[in-house]
Amino acid sequence: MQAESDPQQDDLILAKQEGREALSAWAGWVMAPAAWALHQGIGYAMVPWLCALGTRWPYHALTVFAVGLCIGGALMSRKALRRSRHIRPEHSRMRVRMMALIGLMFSAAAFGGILVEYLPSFLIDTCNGVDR
Amino acid sequence: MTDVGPALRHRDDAEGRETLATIERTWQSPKGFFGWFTHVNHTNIGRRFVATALIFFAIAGVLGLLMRWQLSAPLNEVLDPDTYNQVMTVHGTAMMFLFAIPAMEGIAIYLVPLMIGARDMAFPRLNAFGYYVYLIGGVIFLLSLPLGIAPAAGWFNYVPLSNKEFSPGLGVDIWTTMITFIEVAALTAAVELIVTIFKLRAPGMSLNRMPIFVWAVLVMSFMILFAMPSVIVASAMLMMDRLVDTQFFVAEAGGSPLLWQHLFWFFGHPEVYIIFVPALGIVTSVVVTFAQRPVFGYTALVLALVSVGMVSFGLWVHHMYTTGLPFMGRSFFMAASAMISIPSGVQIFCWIMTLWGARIRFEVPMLWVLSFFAVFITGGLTGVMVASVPFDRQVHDTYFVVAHFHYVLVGGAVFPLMAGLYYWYPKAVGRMLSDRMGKWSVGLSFVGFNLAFFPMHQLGLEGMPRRIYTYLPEMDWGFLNQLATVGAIILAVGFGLTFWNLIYSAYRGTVADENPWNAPTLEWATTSPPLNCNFAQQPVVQDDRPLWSWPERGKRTVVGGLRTDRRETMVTTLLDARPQSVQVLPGPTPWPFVSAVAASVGFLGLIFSPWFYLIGFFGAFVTFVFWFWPRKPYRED
Amino acid sequence: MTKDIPVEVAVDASDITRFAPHTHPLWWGILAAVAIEAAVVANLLTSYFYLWARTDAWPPEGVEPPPLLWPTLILVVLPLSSVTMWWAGKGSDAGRMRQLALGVSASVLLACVAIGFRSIQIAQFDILWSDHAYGSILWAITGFHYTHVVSAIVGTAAVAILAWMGYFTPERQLGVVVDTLYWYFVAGVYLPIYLVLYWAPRLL
Amino acid sequence: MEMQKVTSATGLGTRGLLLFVVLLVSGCSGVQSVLDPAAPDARLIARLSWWMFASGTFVLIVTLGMLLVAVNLQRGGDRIDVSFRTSAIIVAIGGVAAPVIAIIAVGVSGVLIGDQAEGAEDVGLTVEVHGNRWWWEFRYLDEAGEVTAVTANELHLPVGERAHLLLKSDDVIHSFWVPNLQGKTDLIPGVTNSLYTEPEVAGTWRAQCAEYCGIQHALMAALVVAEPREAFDAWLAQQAAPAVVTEHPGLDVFLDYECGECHAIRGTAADGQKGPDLTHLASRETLAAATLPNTPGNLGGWITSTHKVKPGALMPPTAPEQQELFALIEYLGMLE
Repeated sequence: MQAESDPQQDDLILAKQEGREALSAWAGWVMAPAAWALHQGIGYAMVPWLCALGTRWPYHALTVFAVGLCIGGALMSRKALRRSRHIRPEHSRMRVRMMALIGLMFSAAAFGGILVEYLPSFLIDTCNGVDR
Repeated sequence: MTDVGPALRHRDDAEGRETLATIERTWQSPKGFFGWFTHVNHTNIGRRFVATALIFFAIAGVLGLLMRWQLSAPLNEVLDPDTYNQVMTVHGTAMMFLFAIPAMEGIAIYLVPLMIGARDMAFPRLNAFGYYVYLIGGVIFLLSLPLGIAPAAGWFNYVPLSNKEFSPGLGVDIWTTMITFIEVAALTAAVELIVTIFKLRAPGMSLNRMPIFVWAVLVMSFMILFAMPSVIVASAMLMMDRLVDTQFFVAEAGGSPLLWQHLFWFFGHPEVYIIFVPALGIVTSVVVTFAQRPVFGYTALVLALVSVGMVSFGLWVHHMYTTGLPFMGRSFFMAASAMISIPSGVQIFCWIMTLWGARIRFEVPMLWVLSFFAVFITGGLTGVMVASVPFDRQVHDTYFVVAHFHYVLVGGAVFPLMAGLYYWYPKAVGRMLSDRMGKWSVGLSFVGFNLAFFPMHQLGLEGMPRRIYTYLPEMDWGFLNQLATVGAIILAVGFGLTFWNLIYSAYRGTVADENPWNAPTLEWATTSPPLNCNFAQQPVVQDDRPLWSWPERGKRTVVGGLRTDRRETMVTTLLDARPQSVQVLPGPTPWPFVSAVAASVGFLGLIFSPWFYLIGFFGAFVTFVFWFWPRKPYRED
Repeated sequence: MTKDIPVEVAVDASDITRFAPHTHPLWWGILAAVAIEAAVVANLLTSYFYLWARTDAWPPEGVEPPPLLWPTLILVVLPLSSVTMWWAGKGSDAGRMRQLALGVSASVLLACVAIGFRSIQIAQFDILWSDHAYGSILWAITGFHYTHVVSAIVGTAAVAILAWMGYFTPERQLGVVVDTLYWYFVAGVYLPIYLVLYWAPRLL
Repeated sequence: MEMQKVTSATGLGTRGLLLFVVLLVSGCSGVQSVLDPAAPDARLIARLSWWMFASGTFVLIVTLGMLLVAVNLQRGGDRIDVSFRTSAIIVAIGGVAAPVIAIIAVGVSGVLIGDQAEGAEDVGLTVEVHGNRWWWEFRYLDEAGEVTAVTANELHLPVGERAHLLLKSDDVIHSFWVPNLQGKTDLIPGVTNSLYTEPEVAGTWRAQCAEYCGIQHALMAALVVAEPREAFDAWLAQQAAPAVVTEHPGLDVFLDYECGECHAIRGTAADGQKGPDLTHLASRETLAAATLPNTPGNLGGWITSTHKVKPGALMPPTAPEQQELFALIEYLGMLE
């Protein structure tokens, strides 16, 4: 059914890995944005609470967790990328490489994004502007 | 059906002609006035979407000119304040909901099946339903203006201003019901596009071989899917506050005016990118074709598009910097808002590197894209500026922001849209647009646009707030406003020329070839205008630029064995596009129209009485059942 | 130019199935519709918590959180109706059309029971939608889910009628598959709604 | 203004980029301008703005320059193929590295400057600012939080002292904005927001409502007058006192036409709360939310043809006999 005229064993090897690959190639797509969204959304919502609490450790913990998610996503994407190294560029399964590469870059971007958003908490007082 | 057309040239014999004639009969839309209401082919629906959106664009543009006329001098009395506020609200709402989104969706509906080598979209009848919903909703919404009952609370309808107490009358009710209704159309189109892109791609078109435009449409559709619900929830709450006295936004009864802002901007910010993302796809298509080389950084562009989509959901608070939120909370969104500059930068430099040293043909679409670059980058830079909390606290809700978003939206979406019109018009109509008129149109629009909107930056810094119907002579804003008005008129002439060009060239334009620009994507692999069935034989692809690689390979691969006596198209796997099954598509039917009318009765009635909720709900439901009820004889394999 | 290039048939579609209910585009369409509905529910629940966070007393003074009995019964009935729906789908996959008809009808009946319970429970609400934002959001979320159960019932009733008419075959069961998917969503989305509306104000 | 001369000299045909530069270099001295700061907060923000304009212009020129080079490189000649590596490096520098620097710069400067500009330290005076459709009310509070003086559409502040403005609204959302002094903050029903400001020099500036609030949003403004402490104290004492004249034929007209239902003149029977407090109307420079200069003629025009001046304003126009009107104007003119 393949449109390409690739050697059959190529397809066979790939098919065996398909299950694992499918998961790991998408890891960065799911985990990195989720980490960023969690960090931003929860961090934003917890500011008044942090101010009332007078400590920032929940926020630090949240950051560590989010960064961990990003690193996990990056590692899984990298694994998928390595495993797909032998795919020839003209094969349609090149898309596994693309997915994995994008997943890896997503993880990097989310990692950077989380750190940039984390930075202000060191520069300012949590309670500024928390009037209510 | 005497001309077999190039699509079947390999079998330009009696049998080939006969086969094509049968397929074309199968895919033909009924003629005549009543036939019009039964059309379901995506080319028909897409054309209607774009044409309707352009008409709404013209109307909203005239409203913009009216505002510019009023503001051209201090204490002008062209429009009284109430009329001005209605005009302002309708201008913003119409440009966003009635023009920008539907125009992009219309282009997507027209092009995506062609680009992915499908014969139609996955749910042709739903497609038609979406169009009627949009048409009915848009017309009713715009009619409120000549009737003098248009909403006047601004396009973002902040509560409590839009509550019954401060906005009595029907205006805001019309806004909430009709906008929700139109969003239904946007949602149906989004679902439709996602499924079509996921499942109906030509065999061989794995995810990494999809044209960038298709990726952009996919991202746009997902954004619609997740952004629209929040404005639907918000406007439903506002509708209920006004209609049945719920207290969602009433501070005295535990409600919160800020809830509206959060919900609205959680939609409103992605909304801007919903308009802008498909435009990026258009730009890529044009750049590739006129540079005559494959795009540099395919993966990077896909990455950029998807991350624009994702990041856009994390910026909504930057519309609320002045609402007194805790400073640390706001500071998170500062970095996030500036972050959008990374994917934008990556895209711009990928295009620059694609163009670098290429032998570029400076045809009209390419000129629109070049003006897009200049204008959009300026808007993007002011966008990074307003991401900064302290700066935004000065320029928020001033003409600086008006200038910024017109640079981003007109520069980033309308100019590419124009490029798209010039680029794909030959495919859709079969004739080329006039080159001379096109060049004049680009030039006038570019000059007019900058003249109209650049001075607004200065006006904003000089303290001119948004949404004012007049200003005092002592404020010294007169000259720059006059300049802006002159620019707006030039801009209108520029766009007007393109409108005239669209009409004129349909009759007088030179006849277009199958692939007049030598473009690489599949929509150019069929006749201009496309066959009823799009492709006599669905293509099979090996890379992301089949029209350039087929000649190199010396053969063109197609799908064989689809039936000619009913509407069939290939279904392929989601990731690798391996053939999976064949979908049988429905033919012409009036039920989508009937359903849309039933639903619109419900929505329109809601303005007057909550009971119409039930009437509309059950009315639509009954028609849906009729719509889906299997007809005898049941399909056999 | 494309038209001059010789053609090769690379995929022959004559033998590919025309009936693939589990991978049919419509299945994906319903999934997208479910995603939209889920986003609406997420927005409503977030609004619930947002309003809560900005109010001193939630529920307001003198108002009790809704009683637990009926909602908890619904939490039993709705998943049960999903099981019968699943059983019906099994039947239609295997060609046992009677099982399909029975299962689908049972689901409709169970959902009607759930609607009955829901109506009782709405009558027990301590507050009107127009009294306080708490009442507004409580009624809105409840009404939203009520409407969905009703529409799922109407749609499934249509499927049941077709099933009794003998329309469905193992190949021609797309309607069953997509209806089942939607049904799972309507039943499943009740859980977060239940937890937020009935337990959150008691526990948090 | 200076700027206008410059732009008109270059003519209407000026091209976009040139216009950009011309507009930017011409600072202007307005009573409502971001680029003419008169307080430390606004000054910080203005400096930040100039930095951002400059770097933005630089980025624009570089990027468009690259684009121009790219498209002009091979007009008519053979096409140049850049290696993947070179292209990737350029994309990485222009598309990733440069924006990252910009993000960090914008983020850090925004956080530091924003935090400083919203600073709440060393607050002297506290004033409640009430947004109404479509005028401003200012209530001066003493240390105990009691209202000492109420005035409308004219905010006086002592020079060099940080004032705390409590922002409240009872109808729709407004936004209090004095560009020369401080960024804006919204007035939201059900919420009390804070704004801190500190004029450095004596002067008069204009405050404008910046959040669309309905039909007369355009003309909802106020004057902000900064004066030395002694002058301010004298002014506040005067504003806190009841009306100087409490017996006058004009007051009878005022009460006969039910103006007192909405307006208060402290010390008389007029005690309405819906409209601006008029106890010291004559001491104000403007009428109708900083729309008209406070002259007897304008006052008469405002009373009799309110909706010609500001269509949709909530004050009903009143049409007293001519004699009555003169008495009324005379009386209101005495309310120093």
